[in-house]
Amino acid sequence: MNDTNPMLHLEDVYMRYPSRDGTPITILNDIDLKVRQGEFITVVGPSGCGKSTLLRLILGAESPTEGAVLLDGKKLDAPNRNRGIVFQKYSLFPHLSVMDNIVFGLDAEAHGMFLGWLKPGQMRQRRRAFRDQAQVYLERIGLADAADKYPHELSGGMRQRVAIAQSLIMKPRILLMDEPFGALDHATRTEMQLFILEQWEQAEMTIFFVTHDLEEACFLGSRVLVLSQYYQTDAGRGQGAKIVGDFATPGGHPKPTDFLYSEEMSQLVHRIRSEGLSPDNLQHIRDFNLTHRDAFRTVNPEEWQREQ
Amino acid sequence: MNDTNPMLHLEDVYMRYPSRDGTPITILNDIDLKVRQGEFITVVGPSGCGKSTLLRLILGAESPTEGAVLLDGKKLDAPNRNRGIVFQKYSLFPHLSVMDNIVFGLDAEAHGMFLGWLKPGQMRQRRRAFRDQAQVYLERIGLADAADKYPHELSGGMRQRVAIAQSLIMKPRILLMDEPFGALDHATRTEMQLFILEQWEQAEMTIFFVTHDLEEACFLGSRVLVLSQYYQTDAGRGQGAKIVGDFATPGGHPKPTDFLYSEEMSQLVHRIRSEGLSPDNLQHIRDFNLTHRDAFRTVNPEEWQREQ
Amino acid sequence: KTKFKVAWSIYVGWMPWPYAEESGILKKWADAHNIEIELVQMDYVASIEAYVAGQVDACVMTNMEMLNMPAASGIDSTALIIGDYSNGNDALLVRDGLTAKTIKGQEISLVELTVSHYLLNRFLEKNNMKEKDVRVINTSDSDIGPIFLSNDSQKAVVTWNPIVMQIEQHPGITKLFSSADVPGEIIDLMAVNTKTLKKNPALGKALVGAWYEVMSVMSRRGADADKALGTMAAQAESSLVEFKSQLKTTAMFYTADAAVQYASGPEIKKNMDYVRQFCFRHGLLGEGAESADVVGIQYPDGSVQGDKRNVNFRFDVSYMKMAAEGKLKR
Amino acid sequence: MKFLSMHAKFGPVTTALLSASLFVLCVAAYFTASHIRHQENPKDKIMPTIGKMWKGVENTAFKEDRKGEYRLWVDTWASAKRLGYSTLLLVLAVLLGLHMGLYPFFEAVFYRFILFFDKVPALALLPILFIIFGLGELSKVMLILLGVFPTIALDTYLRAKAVPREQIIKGRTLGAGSAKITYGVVLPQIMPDVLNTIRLNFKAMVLFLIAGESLAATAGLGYRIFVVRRYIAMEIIIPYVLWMSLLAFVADLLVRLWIKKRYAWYQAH
Amino acid sequence: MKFLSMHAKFGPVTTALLSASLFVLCVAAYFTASHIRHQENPKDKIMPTIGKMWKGVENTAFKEDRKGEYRLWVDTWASAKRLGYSTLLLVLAVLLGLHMGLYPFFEAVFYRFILFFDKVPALALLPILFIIFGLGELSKVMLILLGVFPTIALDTYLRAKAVPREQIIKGRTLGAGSAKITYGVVLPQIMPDVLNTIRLNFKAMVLFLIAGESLAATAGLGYRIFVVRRYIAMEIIIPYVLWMSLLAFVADLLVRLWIKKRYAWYQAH
Ligand SMILES: Nc1ncnc2c1ncn2[C@@H]1O[C@H](COP(=O)(O)OP(=O)(O)OP(=O)(O)O)[C@@H](O)[C@H]1O
Ligand SMILES: Nc1ncnc2c1ncn2[C@@H]1O[C@H](COP(=O)(O)OP(=O)(O)OP(=O)(O)O)[C@@H](O)[C@H]1O
Ligand SMILES: [Mg+2]
Ligand SMILES: [Mg+2]
Repeated sequence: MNDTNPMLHLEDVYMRYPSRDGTPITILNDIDLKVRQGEFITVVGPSGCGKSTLLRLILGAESPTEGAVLLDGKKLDAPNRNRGIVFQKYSLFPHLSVMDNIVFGLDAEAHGMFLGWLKPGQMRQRRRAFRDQAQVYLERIGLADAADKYPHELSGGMRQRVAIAQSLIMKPRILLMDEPFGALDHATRTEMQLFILEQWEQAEMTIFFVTHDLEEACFLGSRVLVLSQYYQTDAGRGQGAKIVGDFATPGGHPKPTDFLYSEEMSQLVHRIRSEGLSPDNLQHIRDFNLTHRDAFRTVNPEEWQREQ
Repeated sequence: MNDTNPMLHLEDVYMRYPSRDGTPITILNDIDLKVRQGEFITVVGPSGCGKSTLLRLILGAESPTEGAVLLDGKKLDAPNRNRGIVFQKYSLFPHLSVMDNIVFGLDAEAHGMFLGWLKPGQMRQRRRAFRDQAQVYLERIGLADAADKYPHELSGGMRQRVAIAQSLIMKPRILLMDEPFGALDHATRTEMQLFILEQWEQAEMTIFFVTHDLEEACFLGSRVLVLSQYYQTDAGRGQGAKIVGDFATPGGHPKPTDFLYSEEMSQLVHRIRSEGLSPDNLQHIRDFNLTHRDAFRTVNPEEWQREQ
Repeated sequence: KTKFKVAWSIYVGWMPWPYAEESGILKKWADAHNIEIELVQMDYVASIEAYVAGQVDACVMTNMEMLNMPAASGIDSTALIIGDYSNGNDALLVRDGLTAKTIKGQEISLVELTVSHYLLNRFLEKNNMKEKDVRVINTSDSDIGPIFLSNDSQKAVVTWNPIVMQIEQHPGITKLFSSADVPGEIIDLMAVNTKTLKKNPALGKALVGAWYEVMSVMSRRGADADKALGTMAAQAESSLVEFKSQLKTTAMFYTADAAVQYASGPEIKKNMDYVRQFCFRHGLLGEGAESADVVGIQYPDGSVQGDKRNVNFRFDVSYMKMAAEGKLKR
Repeated sequence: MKFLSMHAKFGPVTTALLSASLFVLCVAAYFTASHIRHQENPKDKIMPTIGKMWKGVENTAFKEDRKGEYRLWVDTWASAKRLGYSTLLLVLAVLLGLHMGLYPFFEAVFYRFILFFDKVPALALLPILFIIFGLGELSKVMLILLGVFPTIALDTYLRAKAVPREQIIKGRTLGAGSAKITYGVVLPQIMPDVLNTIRLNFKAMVLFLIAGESLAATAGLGYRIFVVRRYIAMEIIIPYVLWMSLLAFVADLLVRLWIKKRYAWYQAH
Repeated sequence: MKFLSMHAKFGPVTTALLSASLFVLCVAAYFTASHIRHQENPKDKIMPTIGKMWKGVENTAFKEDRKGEYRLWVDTWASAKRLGYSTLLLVLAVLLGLHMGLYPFFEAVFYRFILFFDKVPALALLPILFIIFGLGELSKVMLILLGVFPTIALDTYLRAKAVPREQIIKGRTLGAGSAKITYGVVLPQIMPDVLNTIRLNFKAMVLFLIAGESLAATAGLGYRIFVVRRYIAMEIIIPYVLWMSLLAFVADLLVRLWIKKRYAWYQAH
């Protein structure tokens, strides 16, 4: 599965926002990334470094200020059914019940808006099948009782889980998840982790998973991407986040749960923490841990004077 | 400091919401709680158990369906300056810049809406003092550069930090924080923990702190409250969350950072996890760990037939 | 063309039209001439606008509006029926006993550029004043009555019936001048598009026939007439008493003869001259008009007042003559 | 001063009493003024007494007129039909606004035009309207539409634009086509707001109805008011106006109840 | 079909062209119709040619009339003043709506009253208005207000109610008094929406202005239209109507720009 050709390419991607005084601020600085079908990529990085922005770029919801995001060699088009998303602020459809939120995608795909009027019988039957399917998901996320509730009647963690089920049920080719477990307790979180891994294996999705929990990142991911604005170049302190780490997690994938408590794990976590995520310890661009076989990078002369 | 009289009392508090079919669902079931001035209470519990609801009750934003919430022996009045809040969905003022969001409270307290028109000179001077004060907070939360940004220009974790600073700067008597660190990376989180502990000591606040990170709960709190809907009574499986654990954390308070890596800590975490938070392991109401000296409880006969 | 639309608006002199419709008289005459006539009830100004826009084929209006609205807009129109002239229906009313001498400098409310305005001009002329000697305040016709009544600060108003009647009833209000003082100058007509009329004489015959049949009903004494008047009153949303009192200040030409005679006499030319001079002075014949002569007015004797190459206003008595002579088939 | 604060709570009775107060005040002011005017002039028509108004109501509502019709009901029915058709046609305004908000092409073509068109006081161009719409029922319905169509379309446009982009993106990623996004995501979310705007525009619709009915009609609430106005028959006008207001108020109430019942998620979210 | 999709993007030129299309179409339709009518009747006044209209504009805008005044400007100034005062007074409507939305007492006292009052077609009760406000400028300003005051107040009310409760609670916990919550938290948050509503109501204000100016006036755009209607001077009415629309459109544009500039947070959040 991991020997297919890379399907997603980011090359020399910059993202800048205008600031109050007019000069643009660089958020993402020269991002290079190649991703193969079926990878489970976890993304970690300091708060505000640009993880959500990176996901938005891959989703196609925003265009990079510079550089290109290519899917299967073609420029990315607008968000579509191939790329699912769980937003950091979850954003369910407020006017739909939990069940309808989850069924939404199946419904949308199976028949356009109006087929229901033409063939109501067929439609009803399909609907029932969809609801049965959704019910399974609801049970897996522990919300079987809440099917009829509306989003505003749910707790933060419940909303997150609904948003996850809503996107998972569609089994998109690429699934982007932005801190999907941020509001979950440990037990629920563990269950959800297993659920996602299971679904990932079954559907051969490619997953981008942003998290602040490094154990989670190392356990879930086949590949860890560290994004950080804390680094230095030959020209001085870096401006805008770069990929400062890009490596495969050791020990195959998916991992047994006891990997979580292994020595390997805690070393890995420690290393990521000190190398990429600390504002006090600025790694030099030359020392980035880009050991993943697909990792590549372009660098400006002033960033790295190779001669030295 | 911990020998003052309890200031906050919750007695026989029930919270119910109407469900689709009309019968009310119990969310909080017979909550009893006594809290002294200056405690740092961390609240943990499964997703959807009612932690946010409990905070809303103490805030006075909602009234219990049954029972009483008393502050200094009097029924709680509407939300006011004495009780600060950091909402789970942070909710900053969208029309104010980061700086203005943080200065908001100071401004509001120092002069009403209109004093500025009467004594502009005095007002300007005060404003400057407030901004200087806010700047210190901004630096502590690592957002000194973002002072002029608007909330929509911030990342999730940045918003959280601004919301924390916004409420901390007011040094309210009781501060309620609902998963304030949910979207922060480890390094930022550690800094924020120390910052809050520091502020708590200085201002002698009473803090309620909801978190899903049990290490954090044990490290930060002088007292841990476990709220859970997973328990059983003599009458069967419980309906609605109860306080299933209420105990003081060992080893004084605040704790040295290496407590985080101590054996004691991991045992404690393990115990909380298995006793209170697992849907598979239903603790009996009689076995709840209510060892805190202020813990008390009232029980219905059918919940616990003492004679047996 | 066999279907025609005729617009009418509520005014005492035009109430015979809805009566003709409701009583079936109009349909009878239309059938007799193998045409259909639809009456459309409208607001007065709107009805003339609709007529000018070509949405209706005929419309009731005064001689003044016929001159400055359709005729001045190049719509060649024929005054098919001369129904009546205002003989007190339009009046200048004052409070606090204002007189012709003390009215100088006062505010006078009226609907500008209407027959009220014209009447005021005639009043001022007769008392050797100019329009500049008073202050004209425009007020829409729909609210002029209540506004005058509810504001004692207003001392003078010019308006028409039934508003005049309503205002007069109030204590302290006197009538200073009325159309009875300038009889025959404000004439109520049925205007028909000349082209349409030429192509469809049946329309003219049916309208005239129906009109004079109603006239004969009205002018008979007794229960029949009262019933007809009662219907008209109801259609005008007034009581029979009110309606009759309005009729008193309306000089109806109950017979075709009388109308023909008036239209053919010398009087009408003089009266029309007053009207067109007024229209010209107030720019109603178009801002570019160089004199009152821009629009030609043709009289039954063939003579033309004004521009002979631009005759757009015709007094045509031929249809009324037919009625007078009983030549119209029923 | 508690009752003046934001936290004040009033029972249903107090609320009803407070709500009634301004109505009572207005009615009292009216009858006082009316009384004074009647003392000066017993025949005063501008502010009729309650007795006279009741007479007016009796005559129009409970007595057959010449044609054997109960006028008030005939008028009400005629006007209601016109308003009903206009309201139905407002669906088009909502759809246009929705599409302008979501589809750049519609926005480019229609937005500025509607924005300008909205500002044209079309009533002043009556003769041209007559040419386009004629004099029949159509013209009245069109006049009402002319008055409120652009407002509703523009408001819907703003609402559609304000739906968080995340919702649309989310819909896309779940496989929703444009139709589903438009009618399954955006429309239902803005529907309560749109209904609110429509009910706030009932007043404008009534005004345009009156205007239209006074131009060319033989029945209708506006027509009747127009006709009896020249007799200063305030004893009929006032009850008619109140009746119209009441009907519009009830329609408004029904819409509000419907929103509450149908869009439970709307209030709280 | 890409250009019909939600993702279509048009450059400024295409947008301008598309926006212009409907305007061009309308203008073309007008002049075609006008041309046809002029062939039938060279003196047609209902749909004047561009030449005649220009004459009309010249006469009113650039030539002194009998009184030595440049009519268009005198009229515009008179109307602008009336509209200006009304707009200023709308501040009160915003404040009332704001208070109704936040303070239960105001809600109890005013909400239902305003809701009903909003539905009263006040134009039909002009006589009573004139008793209350007299015949001067005041009555015209009040008429405009009567027309839009309740709409603005009710809309502001709905907007104030829709501000998330968390915002208010948050404000309270930060020590904000009622005044600060009202004017420092809620008002600035709803201000862009309120401004949008006000600009969508310019049209209604213009309509009430025209209605008011047909009563007891001697200058004003509405007055002029009313008067020249008496001789079907469409060559004046049409430019006047377009001029009014243009002014309202520009006012609308200014408000939109102001919102964009002043409330940058509003677009994106
Ligand atoms: N519209 C905008 N205008 C200006 N700056 C913006 C805008 N949107 C995002 N940013 C900036 O981009 C940076 C990255 O934001 P992003 O949300 O991608 O961070 P993140 O890595 O997801 O952080 P977190 O872990 O806190 O969610 C932040 O510093 C933020 O201030
Ligand atoms: N308005 C409401 N109507 C019905 N049920 C509600 C409503 N608000 C909350 N609930 C229910 O109350 C329960 C507790 O919600 P609460 O937000 O307090 O949970 P929580 O402990 O904070 O969870 P989390 O950790 O996920 O934030 C949930 O099951 C939720 O469905
Ligand atoms: Mg993020
Ligand atoms: Mg919660």
